[in-house]
Amino acid sequence: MRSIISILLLAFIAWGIVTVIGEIPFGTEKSRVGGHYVDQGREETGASNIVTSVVLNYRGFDTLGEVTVLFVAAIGLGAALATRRKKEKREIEPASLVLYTGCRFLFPLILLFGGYIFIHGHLTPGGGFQGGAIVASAFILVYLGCRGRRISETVSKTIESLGGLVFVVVGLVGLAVGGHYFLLNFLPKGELNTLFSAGIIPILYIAIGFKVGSELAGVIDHLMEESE
Amino acid sequence: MVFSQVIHFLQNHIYYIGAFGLIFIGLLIILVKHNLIKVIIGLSILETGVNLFLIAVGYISNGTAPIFSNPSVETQRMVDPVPQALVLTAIVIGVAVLALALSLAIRLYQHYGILDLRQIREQKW
Amino acid sequence: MQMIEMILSPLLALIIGIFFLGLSRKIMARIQWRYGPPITQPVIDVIRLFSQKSVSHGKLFNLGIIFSLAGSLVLVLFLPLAQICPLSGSGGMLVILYMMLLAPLGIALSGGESANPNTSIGISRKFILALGYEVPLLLILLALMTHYKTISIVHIVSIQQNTGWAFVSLPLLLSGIAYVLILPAILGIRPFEVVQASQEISSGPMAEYGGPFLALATIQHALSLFIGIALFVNLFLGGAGNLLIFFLKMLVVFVLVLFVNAALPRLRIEQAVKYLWRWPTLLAFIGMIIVLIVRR
Amino acid sequence: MDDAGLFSGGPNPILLVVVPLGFAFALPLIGFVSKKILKYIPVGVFMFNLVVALRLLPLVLKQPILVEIGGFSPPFCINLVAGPVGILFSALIALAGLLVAVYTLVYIKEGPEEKYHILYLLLLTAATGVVLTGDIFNLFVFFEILCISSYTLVAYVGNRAGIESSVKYLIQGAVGSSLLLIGIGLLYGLFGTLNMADLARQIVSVGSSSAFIPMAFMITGLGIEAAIFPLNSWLPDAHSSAPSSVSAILSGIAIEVGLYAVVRILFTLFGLSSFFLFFVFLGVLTLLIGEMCAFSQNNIKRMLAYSSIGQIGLILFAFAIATAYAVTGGLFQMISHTLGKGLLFLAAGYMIVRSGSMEISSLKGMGKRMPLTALAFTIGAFSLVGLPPFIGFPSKFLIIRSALAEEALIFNILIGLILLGTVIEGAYFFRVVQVIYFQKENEHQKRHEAPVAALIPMFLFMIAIVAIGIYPKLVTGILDSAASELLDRVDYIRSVIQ
Amino acid sequence: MSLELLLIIAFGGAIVTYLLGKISCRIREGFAVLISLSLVVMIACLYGENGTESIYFHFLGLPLIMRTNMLSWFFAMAVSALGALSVIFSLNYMKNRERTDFYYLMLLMVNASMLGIIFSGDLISFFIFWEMMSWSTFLLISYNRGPAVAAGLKYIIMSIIGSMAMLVGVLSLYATYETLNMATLAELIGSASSGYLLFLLIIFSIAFAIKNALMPLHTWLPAAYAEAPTPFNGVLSGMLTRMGMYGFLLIMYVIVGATRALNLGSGLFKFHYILAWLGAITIVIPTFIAILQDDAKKLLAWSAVGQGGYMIVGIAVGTNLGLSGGIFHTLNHAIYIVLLFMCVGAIQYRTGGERDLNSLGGFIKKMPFTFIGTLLGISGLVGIPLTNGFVSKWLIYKTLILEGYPFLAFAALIGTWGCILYCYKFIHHIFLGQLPGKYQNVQKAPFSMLLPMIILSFAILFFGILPGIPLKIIDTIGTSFGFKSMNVTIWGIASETGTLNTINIFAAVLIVSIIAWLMLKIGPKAVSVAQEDTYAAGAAIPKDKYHYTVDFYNPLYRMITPYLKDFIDAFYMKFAHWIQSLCNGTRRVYTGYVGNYVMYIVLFLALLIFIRLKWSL
Repeated sequence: MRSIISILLLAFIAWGIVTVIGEIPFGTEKSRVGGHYVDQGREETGASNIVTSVVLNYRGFDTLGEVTVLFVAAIGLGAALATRRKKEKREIEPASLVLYTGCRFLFPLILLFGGYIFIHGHLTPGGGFQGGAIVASAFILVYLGCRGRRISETVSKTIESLGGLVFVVVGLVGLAVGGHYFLLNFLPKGELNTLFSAGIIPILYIAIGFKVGSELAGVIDHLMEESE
Repeated sequence: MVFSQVIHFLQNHIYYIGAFGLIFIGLLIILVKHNLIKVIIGLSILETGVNLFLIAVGYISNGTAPIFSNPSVETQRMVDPVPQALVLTAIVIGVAVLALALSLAIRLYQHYGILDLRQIREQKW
Repeated sequence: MQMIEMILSPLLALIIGIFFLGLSRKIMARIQWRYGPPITQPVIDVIRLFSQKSVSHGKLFNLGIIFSLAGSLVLVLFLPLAQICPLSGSGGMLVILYMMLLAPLGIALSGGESANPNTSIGISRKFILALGYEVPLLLILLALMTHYKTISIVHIVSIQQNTGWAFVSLPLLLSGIAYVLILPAILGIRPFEVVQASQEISSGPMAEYGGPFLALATIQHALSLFIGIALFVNLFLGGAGNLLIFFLKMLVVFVLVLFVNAALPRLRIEQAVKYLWRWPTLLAFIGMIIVLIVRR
Repeated sequence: MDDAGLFSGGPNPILLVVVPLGFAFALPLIGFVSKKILKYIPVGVFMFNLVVALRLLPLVLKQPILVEIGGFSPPFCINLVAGPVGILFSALIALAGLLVAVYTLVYIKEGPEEKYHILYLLLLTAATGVVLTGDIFNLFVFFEILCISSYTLVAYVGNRAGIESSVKYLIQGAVGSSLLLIGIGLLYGLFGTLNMADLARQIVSVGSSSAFIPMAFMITGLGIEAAIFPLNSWLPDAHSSAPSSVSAILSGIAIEVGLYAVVRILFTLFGLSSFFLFFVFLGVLTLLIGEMCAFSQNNIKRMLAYSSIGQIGLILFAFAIATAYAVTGGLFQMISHTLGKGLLFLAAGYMIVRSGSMEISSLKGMGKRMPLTALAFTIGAFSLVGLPPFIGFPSKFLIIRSALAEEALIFNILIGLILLGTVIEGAYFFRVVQVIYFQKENEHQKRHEAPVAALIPMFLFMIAIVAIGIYPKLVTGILDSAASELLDRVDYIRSVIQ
Repeated sequence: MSLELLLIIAFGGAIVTYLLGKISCRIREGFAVLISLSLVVMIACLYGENGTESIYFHFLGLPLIMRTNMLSWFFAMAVSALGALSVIFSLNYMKNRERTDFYYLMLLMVNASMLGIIFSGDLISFFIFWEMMSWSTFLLISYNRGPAVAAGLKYIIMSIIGSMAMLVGVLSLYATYETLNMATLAELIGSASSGYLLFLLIIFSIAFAIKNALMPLHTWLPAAYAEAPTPFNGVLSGMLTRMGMYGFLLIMYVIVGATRALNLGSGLFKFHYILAWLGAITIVIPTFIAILQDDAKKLLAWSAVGQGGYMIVGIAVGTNLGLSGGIFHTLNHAIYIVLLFMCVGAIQYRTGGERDLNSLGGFIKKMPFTFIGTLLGISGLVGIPLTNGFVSKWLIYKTLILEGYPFLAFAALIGTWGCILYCYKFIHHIFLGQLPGKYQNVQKAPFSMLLPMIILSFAILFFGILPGIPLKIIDTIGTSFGFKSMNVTIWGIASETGTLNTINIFAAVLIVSIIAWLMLKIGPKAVSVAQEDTYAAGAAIPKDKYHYTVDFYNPLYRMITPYLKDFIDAFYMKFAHWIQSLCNGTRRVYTGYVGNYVMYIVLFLALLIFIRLKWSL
């Protein structure tokens, strides 16, 4: 009964969407704003990856919020799970040597790959979030493979804080340097398609990369700790 | 005639249909399932559908990524970068909510020993 | 002139009232095939009582009876006796209505100071009975006042002198009949003798009185007899041009009422009130509506 | 951040968002230095915000300040619109934040305090962001911060009730944010822009009919946070099981910000004036449901939570009338609700601490045990019912006045229902006041007042309630221009897109 | 003397009194008396200042205006004087009770807000002060705890209903005329349609009828009166309840204007005629209910409801006599009901709060002054000639009879007869009859209680014998409403259709009483005997076990009780219960199952879309 009602309601909503979706042009042309970014993005931001220029420059404020969301989630998760933190350490069955060594071998490589992704965020597909996720995956590998290893909470907290602060401070510096514009791209834009280009974008992406990496790792840390 | 129109519509809007299909599946799960984990899965599917929908909005037929990896790329064929940026944000938010939801589910389970939302009804009226 | 009237009017009232008191005993005796006391017996009683000893329960006991007698006496001043009406211009019917409260209230206050159960019962009955007959009485009086468009009793009388008795004028006929029906209750005689009810509660409110107190109470009783009948004569029988006619009218009414008194047994208080609230009230109510229709 | 250049020509409104955000990020670092000063940081931050907002207030009354982030011009960048509405709300948020932060100094003693303060800062920052932003996706992002920090703060105590409420809140909130995002996606697909002014301009030129479905999604999504009737099921649970300081903020700020978003979307973005009547009904329905549910509550915090629903209904009703008077009244009611409900939750918070129970009947004798707190509760209750000389009176007065100015018969009936709601509201609030003061108390209870740090904010709330109640001119000037900003779409578009 | 200063003193005084109470009780009490007396003096000085208006504040862009005229002076004088007497009475009564600071604060606050109401020159300040009065009264009614809590709640709920109705009226006036200044409104309203005026009068009448406890909106009053602190009862019954009267005067005669107000509706269904009928019902039924009461304060409370009916009838008839009668009765009623409540208060004070009539008795010897006060009080209440109540009732009766409303007059008069029954019951049960053994050592009331009682007793006689003094002022009020002036003499009213001359009655009563007294003196002096030493026709009466007061009017009770249940109150209570169960049902919407909640969300979305598709907005 319940599912029938649900299906009927959803079908009705779907019908409502159908009436409007026909008006959305599909696969034809870009929106005015999108067109503008594609056309002017290189000159205005110096990043060859237009998505990156949108994420960090045109819509950098969103990204600040996004970082904050993640931060809130990490903190909130900590708050939710930390209230009855079990202190005692349980005996964990150690992993096999092959697994252990393999993980330790792969760990720096993955980290390096992650770092590459977020440092080259303004040039190639990828960026701080993607890189951060890869970095976090390295930690998962370690957690799974070399059980018992833990990321230091202090370190992760520091990185989280610093990452966020860098974002805010860079933005405020822009505000201070260029008059009224928060997150102004005040650094020289450099030459397109080179590593040292696009002004503040790489800086922000690196900060984000670190921050996301440590936050996701922290989240996983918390969840794993709880599940053990 | 009608059939061909439907086919045409489906061809033109296949991505939308897929995206909204996921959205409605997600909603339906939330509506009819009462296991918290399943509901969270439903939420996740819902998010995915929304993200797909956003991406579909910015799609251009036979488009390329909006990256000027070499100077010869035509700007005309580049897809709209804005939805991609939005989706990036939305994904992160989705992850955040998901993580939080799972952690709360863990705590809820510690308190109640069950995950059936029909029975977790101390807060009502 | 007014001063003379002011003395004359209560005196006359007193004389007539005492005479009626005596007359009633005589007539009642005759109806019951007895010889009966002389007509002057109440006068003798009052004089004798003034010389007798009495007991008092306190200051209010004394004050109450004074209060009561004063109320009755003042009331007399407001009633036109033929042409004599010393306080005609001081408030009219409304004051009369209110002054009618004073006598029972005074007795009640006085009686209340003693702890005599008979007194209490009597007072309670008095008030309930009063409430009973006030309902039709007020309707009747209001019908009169509405009909004649005045609240002055002197005006009412003088209009009747010109246009004929209210009792026989059509709009007020029902009201008049209703008044006749409640007249025994106003006078406190059978079948409405629940207040005094000598055989049952030893004269009720008066049970504690003796000597001068009883004398004053008797005088007050006589006055209230007079007032009840005089009011009826004034209001419905057109008053009178001179005292003799006025007295005769009163006499006729009183004797008629006495027959009722002699013929009927005493009702219980609830029966009395139920009766009063039923037929007289209904008649008075219809009378009032008729008056209103005529007035429009 | 001590750069004097930032303040040329008044402080930049972006600071209202960025500075608390920065401090929230920095809080863990500060925690390494000293755990003790952590709790003073929100106090300082909101004091800063309050000062900035108050300094901006006279400026924005003359001319809204447009903040273009990143140095691009709208619609190509995210922009903040610091109009009278935005700054008014910022000031209100900063004020409530400051006072509740002071209260928190002594109220929050257990659990991961550092995280509490971070979440608290972020919650209010997000609220400020929502009211200032001029970009619809940015609004979504801030909304998410607001929601997620609310979820966690509700679960902060970590007891059964808190977690359960939080989970339910989260599920509904997540569904809501997905719906909101669908709406945004549809809008972007239709009009190719995310800037609110730009969108509004295009909707004006196209006509609002095709934008209806996106609007429906967005309203539903935002309505969940705004606690409009069928969407508000999370509210009583969440508000009653959160710590009282959080309840004060959730009731006083969060739902009002949600409602602000709804109103902004309705007024500025879509301007669907033919549809407002629906919201008039919805407002009255919300009001009645809220008051009726509150009427039969035995749990004091749950009662207050339902009362919030009622108040939101009243505010929605006022906004949906959409005349200058009515919107002024709605904004005024928002202020009055923030102050009144904030005060009530703070007072109830310590009464609950002292009595150890949330049952209304357990509050008896509080008038003797904690006279000042009881007085605060009483004043808050009287204000919410709308008795003069408290702030609830002028706001209710304005709303009813504007509703009466509508000639239609239906409005007269609705006013009757609203007044009925007020009577019910009076009934349950007065009942609690009686329990506090006039029920026979236990003999052995001694006077045990709330600590000073908790009394100070209550006292300030009381002063604000009485002062504005007696002298509403303090705010009406600002409210008038705020109302005209909300109502005047064309002006808004012009001020953003030159 | 500016009115602003007056109000500042009134409100400020209340707060200062509260603060002083934290220092010392003595200082506080002295200050409270000082404040209330100085208010009396200040208002007395305002006599004759007519029509001065001053804007003292702006509220939401509306000017708040204070003004004085004869009407407001009259009411203000009564309020301040009775307030002062109540404060004096409280000094002893409230001693050694808890939270006296709060009590004095609220008492003075109520007085101050009543002054605010009276001096308001515009409807918005009228409303503000009205509300302040309502809630401070609520706090005072609930003061005694126990059953007082329920009474307070009932009061405030009905009061809110009333003020909400008033708010609608005020705002609709504002929406129509863009001003709330009473004087301006009175001019502008001439152009209004009859329908609108009728709406206005009805909506305001709800508010004022609730405050004035007009049937069928009276139900808050008996409980509230019975449970409020007794000194406050004076203020509550004397003036606060009569603010409804003031409101009626204001809306009917000041704002709408006599000519319009008296011609609204048609035939028998004229507004003022219906109002008068409600007043008449209010006279009769509560009077009979009062007879049944065994609780002294409840008895007085029901009596107050009934007396309120006289005032309403008086002003609703719409003649100069009726109006004067109504206003004068307000004053008179205030005087004697305050006096009676004070007597009850004194008894309560000495007996430890006893107010059950059946447990009292025989206090005449113990508390003679209180007895005299009560006697005069009930005389006024009944309206015995030469007391103040008589004059005002006389005016009302007369106009009712002469204007052709005999049924209304009948209601009013029968009310008076019922009144005698409960009045006698009241005085008899408390002061006459047997003294219960446990009260053998009861002492006289203290002086601070006696003083206001003596003043009020004097006032009853003074206004009863010299009614011309207040009637002249009232006549000015009447003429300012556009009525013909009455021919007021110092002794009463002269007119062709029946005059009133109190001096004649006074002289006659005096002389006749002396005669009667002399007659009593003729005989031998009576022997004083003990109360129990009675003639009982030989039956032995057990001492102190036999109290004749229980079921005093038993035959009557048996007859009327079935018809006199408070059906209206029962109906309201039933309605309230119904509302409560409705509320209880409503909250089941929040089932606690989150799936349902999401369902609501989806439903809402579907509803929006449905609306869109159905009407294509």
